[in-house]
Amino acid sequence: MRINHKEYSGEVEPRTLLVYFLRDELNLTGTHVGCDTGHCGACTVVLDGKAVKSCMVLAVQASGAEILTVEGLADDDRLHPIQEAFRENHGLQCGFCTPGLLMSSLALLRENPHPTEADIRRGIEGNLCRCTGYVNVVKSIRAAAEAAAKRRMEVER
Amino acid sequence: MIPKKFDYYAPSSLNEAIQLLTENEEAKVLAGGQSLLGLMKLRLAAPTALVDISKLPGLSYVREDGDHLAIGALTTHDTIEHSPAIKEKFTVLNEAASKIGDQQTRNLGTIGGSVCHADPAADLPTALRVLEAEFVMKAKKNERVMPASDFFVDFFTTAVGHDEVLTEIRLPYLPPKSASAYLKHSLREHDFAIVAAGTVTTLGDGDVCREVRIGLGAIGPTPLRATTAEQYLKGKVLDDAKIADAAVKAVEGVSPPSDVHGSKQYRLEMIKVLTKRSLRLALSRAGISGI
Amino acid sequence: MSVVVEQEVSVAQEEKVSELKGRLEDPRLLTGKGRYVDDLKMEDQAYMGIVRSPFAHARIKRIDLSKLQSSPDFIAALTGEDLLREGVATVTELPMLAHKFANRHQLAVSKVRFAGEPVAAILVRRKNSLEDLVEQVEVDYETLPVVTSIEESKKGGTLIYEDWNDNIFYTLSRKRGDAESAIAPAPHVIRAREGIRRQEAAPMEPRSVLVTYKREEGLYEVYATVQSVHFLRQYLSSELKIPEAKFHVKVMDMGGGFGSKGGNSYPEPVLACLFSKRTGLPVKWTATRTEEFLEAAAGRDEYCDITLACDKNGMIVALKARIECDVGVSGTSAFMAFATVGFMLGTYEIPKLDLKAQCYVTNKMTVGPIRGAGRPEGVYFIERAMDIMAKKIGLDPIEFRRRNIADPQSPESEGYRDLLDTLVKSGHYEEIQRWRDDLSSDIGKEKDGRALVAGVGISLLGGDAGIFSIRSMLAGMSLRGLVGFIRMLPRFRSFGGEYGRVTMNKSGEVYVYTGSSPHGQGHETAFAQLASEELGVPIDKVKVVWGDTEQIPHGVGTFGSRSGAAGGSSVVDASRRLKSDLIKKASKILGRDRGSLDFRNGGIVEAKHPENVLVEIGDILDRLGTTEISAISIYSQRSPRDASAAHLCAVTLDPELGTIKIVKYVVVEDCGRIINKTIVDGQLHGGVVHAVGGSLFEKLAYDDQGNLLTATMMDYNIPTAQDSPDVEILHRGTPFAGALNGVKGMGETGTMAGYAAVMNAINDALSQIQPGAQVNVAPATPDSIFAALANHTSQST
Amino acid sequence: MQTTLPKAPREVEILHYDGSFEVNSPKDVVYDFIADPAKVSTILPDVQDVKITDHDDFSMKAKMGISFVKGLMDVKCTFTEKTPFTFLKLKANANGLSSVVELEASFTLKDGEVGGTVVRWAADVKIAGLLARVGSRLIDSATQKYVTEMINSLKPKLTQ
Repeated sequence: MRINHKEYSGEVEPRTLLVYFLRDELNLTGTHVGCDTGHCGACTVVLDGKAVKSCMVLAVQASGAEILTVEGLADDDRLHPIQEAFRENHGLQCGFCTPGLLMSSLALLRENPHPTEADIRRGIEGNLCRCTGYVNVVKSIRAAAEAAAKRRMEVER
Repeated sequence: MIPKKFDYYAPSSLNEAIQLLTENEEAKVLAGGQSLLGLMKLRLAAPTALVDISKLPGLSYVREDGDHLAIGALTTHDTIEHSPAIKEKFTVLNEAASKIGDQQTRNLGTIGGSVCHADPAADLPTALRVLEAEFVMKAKKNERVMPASDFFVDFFTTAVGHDEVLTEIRLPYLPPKSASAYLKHSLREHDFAIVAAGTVTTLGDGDVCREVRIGLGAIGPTPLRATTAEQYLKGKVLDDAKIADAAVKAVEGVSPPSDVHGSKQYRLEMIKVLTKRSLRLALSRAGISGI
Repeated sequence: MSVVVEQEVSVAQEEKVSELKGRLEDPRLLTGKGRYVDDLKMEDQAYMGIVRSPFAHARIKRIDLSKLQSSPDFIAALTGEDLLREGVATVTELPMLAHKFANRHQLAVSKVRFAGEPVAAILVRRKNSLEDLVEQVEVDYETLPVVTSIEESKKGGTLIYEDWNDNIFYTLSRKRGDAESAIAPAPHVIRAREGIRRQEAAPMEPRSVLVTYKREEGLYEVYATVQSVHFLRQYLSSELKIPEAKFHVKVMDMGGGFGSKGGNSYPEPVLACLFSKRTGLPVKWTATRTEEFLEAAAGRDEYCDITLACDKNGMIVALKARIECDVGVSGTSAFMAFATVGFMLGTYEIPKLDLKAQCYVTNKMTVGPIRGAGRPEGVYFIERAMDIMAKKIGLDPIEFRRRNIADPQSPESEGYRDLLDTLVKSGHYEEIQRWRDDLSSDIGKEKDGRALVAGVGISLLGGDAGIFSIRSMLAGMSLRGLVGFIRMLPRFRSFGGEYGRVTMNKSGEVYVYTGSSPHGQGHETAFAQLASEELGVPIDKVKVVWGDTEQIPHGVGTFGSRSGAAGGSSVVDASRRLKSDLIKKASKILGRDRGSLDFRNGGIVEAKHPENVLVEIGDILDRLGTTEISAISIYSQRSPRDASAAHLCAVTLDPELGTIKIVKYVVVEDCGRIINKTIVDGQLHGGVVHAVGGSLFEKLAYDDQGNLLTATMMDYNIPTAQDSPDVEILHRGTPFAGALNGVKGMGETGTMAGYAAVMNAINDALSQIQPGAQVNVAPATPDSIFAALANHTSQST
Repeated sequence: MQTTLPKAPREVEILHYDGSFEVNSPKDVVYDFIADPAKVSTILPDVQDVKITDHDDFSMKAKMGISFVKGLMDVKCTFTEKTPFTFLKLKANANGLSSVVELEASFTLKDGEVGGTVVRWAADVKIAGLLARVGSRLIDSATQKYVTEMINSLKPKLTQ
């Protein structure tokens, strides 16, 4: 499978979950495990363009897939605009749910570049956060959307 | 949490998949995995083998097909939610799909997986029951088509044989002046339903209710039809009073479970409320306002 | 109006934050480079699994490990008997109060007392086979009668601890005058039973521990998810009977705690130490979410029969309260009712008082501090009573509170009144009231059930009633309490002050070592700000170090809303000591008098012309023949205070479904000096939404056998983005004299005042449909709201 | 205001089921069937290797659950009461699925019409561990279904 634009391959027991393959085999520990039952979204990654919970996918199922994890968002030292927005708007506190939220936000904004607040809240409902009350998370995603719109306009000019 | 050991097969064709299932009684089909893997991680389910059909080509589609709309078994909830054809002609299914879990779940979960899992609180089965959908099941030699009324047998139990694969779900087109709606009552938006109701109404001349179907979810082993209420409404011109009567009839003979999110008594009351509201919503969509 | 209020926040701090473009800790957390305990991996690390009791109360007849021996992945196992053999002590309990001490071990010995209690631990080679082998352990039990409620516990027919004569953990009482005879003739009397059900802190990161025993040094290197590495060091030392110096406890990034990783001594770190010593392997354990629900200290589960009496002018004449708490099996710090009482009595003038709080042990996991730690309950009890009374006598709830604020002349009271006035001035209150009345005018008019009903609730969070004094701690201490207290004292030293050490090296870089232990609160930024302001060095030259018992020899930790005030003040204090020490030494070197010198911009400067650097820090240290200079502060507050606040909550109720939506939420608060407004706001947002969850959804539900029925995040429902309101915040920012840096505790205050505001709003909505209809126990789930509306006739005033 | 709320609210799930049916065999035949471990053990679905310790104690392995949501459990059964031809009480303790299921079943036999027997049965089920923790949504219906299945497989075996 391709992870963050690099080819990876490995032999695993069929029952190995994608999230443990990422964390234990590839040491990509930015993807977290928060609940085990597919309810918290801390393990969210982008698989073939869609946000999915990597604790609800077998590693073998993802063979041949294109996966993006939080480690693949920034290019070198430059934060991804969504990461930048979360930073500037204090969209994170303990940071544990943040990677999952970033990946959901990424997928959300690709599908829907101009989300309403309701769209945003629905789009991240599968990502639980106990620190922020979501207030600044929503603010961050809105800011990221606005920044992206601005960039598009500049390009057009 | 990690599932118990199992053998994993990723067949390259439907026939190969069916062959594998035929050879192994304990094997289970893996589609989107959003329901099955959850139970396997809890170790409440421990199939000795998984036959992963999620990558089989040609099983994910929504297409017009004569008198019905055909949906491939591997079509995801997200695709169903965003299909214009479904949104326009089968609103109840569109709404049911949009209320399943969260975005991540809708991205992977499939209609085939959901109905074969047959969780009594699942959203799609109730919608498919009122749409009187038909289920196409392929075995080694034959293929059979079964109506929703027979397809859902019990909790987590459907008519699909261990050597069969559900390939397609067919939605017969509704007559003109039909409308539908799905309402789900849950603690939080993405929780399992405490009670769910789906309705389809078809009006005739003078807005007489020609046909009405009321489906109830999360209150029994399988999605139920409130037939008494349906019979009562048929042939009448509907108003608030009649809808209220029907809502009361909807609870006749049903015995919902009690759990931490709602007592049996509470569920019975909610059945009435959701029946009433889903009927109203469907009718307003059919152009009957002011009810 | 709100703009005017906002201006009172010091603008300088605003700039600091904006120039920071976020917090210093953010970049690594945003890029997946955070270092949480479960992210760590040692060579050959083995995995620990816990065998847990399915029964809430049972004798252990036999533990059969034989099936494991055949597995190549099996390494070792431990049972309660092994702990006794190794001389491991009972679970540490904080000697805080006159409570009985539980004779309980980290692995059940002879009997289990709650469902999920560890009965054995196993060590295996591969993660994937962990659960397979845990399932192979066979335990025979003989079940015992189960105590799952306060009522059953009270009866005492079944004892949780055979060496106790009843199931009472402790009793606390406060009396002032003769309340009864004041209540009897009072024109206005309300009675209610209010409560908050058992709830979970539920930080997103499950607990985790990684222990490596270094035989040659006899040293345990312990990485653990804890809010205080120093507490864990004491727990391990006292339970394993090994000197503290033999434990090097560390935590780096942590995914929230909210108390559940703070107050309790859990089995797993102790067991991992035993395994690592026995096998020489690094031992890793990470909880599943279900293990969190079964074992992580829960909170709340307090209920109060409350009687409030007022005279004809709406002045309180007396309060009678009977508080009952279900503390489960009682653990390291299950004394929350204590704080409940303090915060129930801190805000209003109560001439006559008769209060009793009683805590009962049951066959459930222990309670412990979770966000607010007993204070939300206290605020909830009194604020619900205030609201019910205001309605009864037809007074505006704000006016009624205003009249009854305690000790009218004190600055605190002026502060409370100012909060209420600010809320009114802001215009929000009036606006919401208008909205509410518009909506409620539709009630009845609209066709059945289609109209939503509006409800408005407020709450006032004042201070505690100074109950946290040694005298009141030891008040009414039973002989048994005294014995246990004395037994525990040597095992757990008192909190003491918070540790801060500030070090500057030759290139003018500053290292701040703090005993506080951030896990989302942003100390790395806030403490760097404090040091940078005090020492006049750019913030990017300051590095904050925490969570390491070898770099930070003493410390308390982060809980109880204490870090900003205690931890922050110790950083300020140490910075100032460092500065004056530098100036003193420089004045000798330069032969100038101290007053004319200052330290700024990385060097000694003319006090009058700071731009003119006389000598660089590097040169000073060279001339002093050293490479760095340090100062230490152990800062303790005589009377720390939490922020005061007024909350306003507006909800809509769907009367047919019994569902609630929060449509507006406003906080007016005064947390003293604001170090970093962005961080303060973030803390309040989270705190409020924590209370929203606790008021609408969250409950740890048990059946009659003591099975926890909500053991996954499917059934234990914390708020999602869809359920959470936007939260508007108005700050007052009056510097607090009780802390060197002018700061009051605030991390938990959003939760403390939140329950009352939300529940008052819900009950306001209910009362418009059916006078007398109430939901008195949080969470107000749809079925309980429905029941309240259905049963309203059976309720009377 | 006085409220009618429970003092410490909590969910209570007592799993009790009962019923009665009539068969055409006489009481002694019915009694002998139920009292015989070898025979009565056959009414559980999916039973494997039954071991009979003595005429009051027996054990077996049984697949318990619904559809694919099931697992193998070790079941130990003991007759705690036997009053020939009129009454029997059976205790069963099942271990598996990280859970413990305790079942207490009683059978009261009365003469029916024309030589048959009226069998009044009652079953109380206690569930601890994983099934109780995560199954609360389904446990009542599932247990009821399981008990009904056993009774239904008993009836024909008592009919001549």
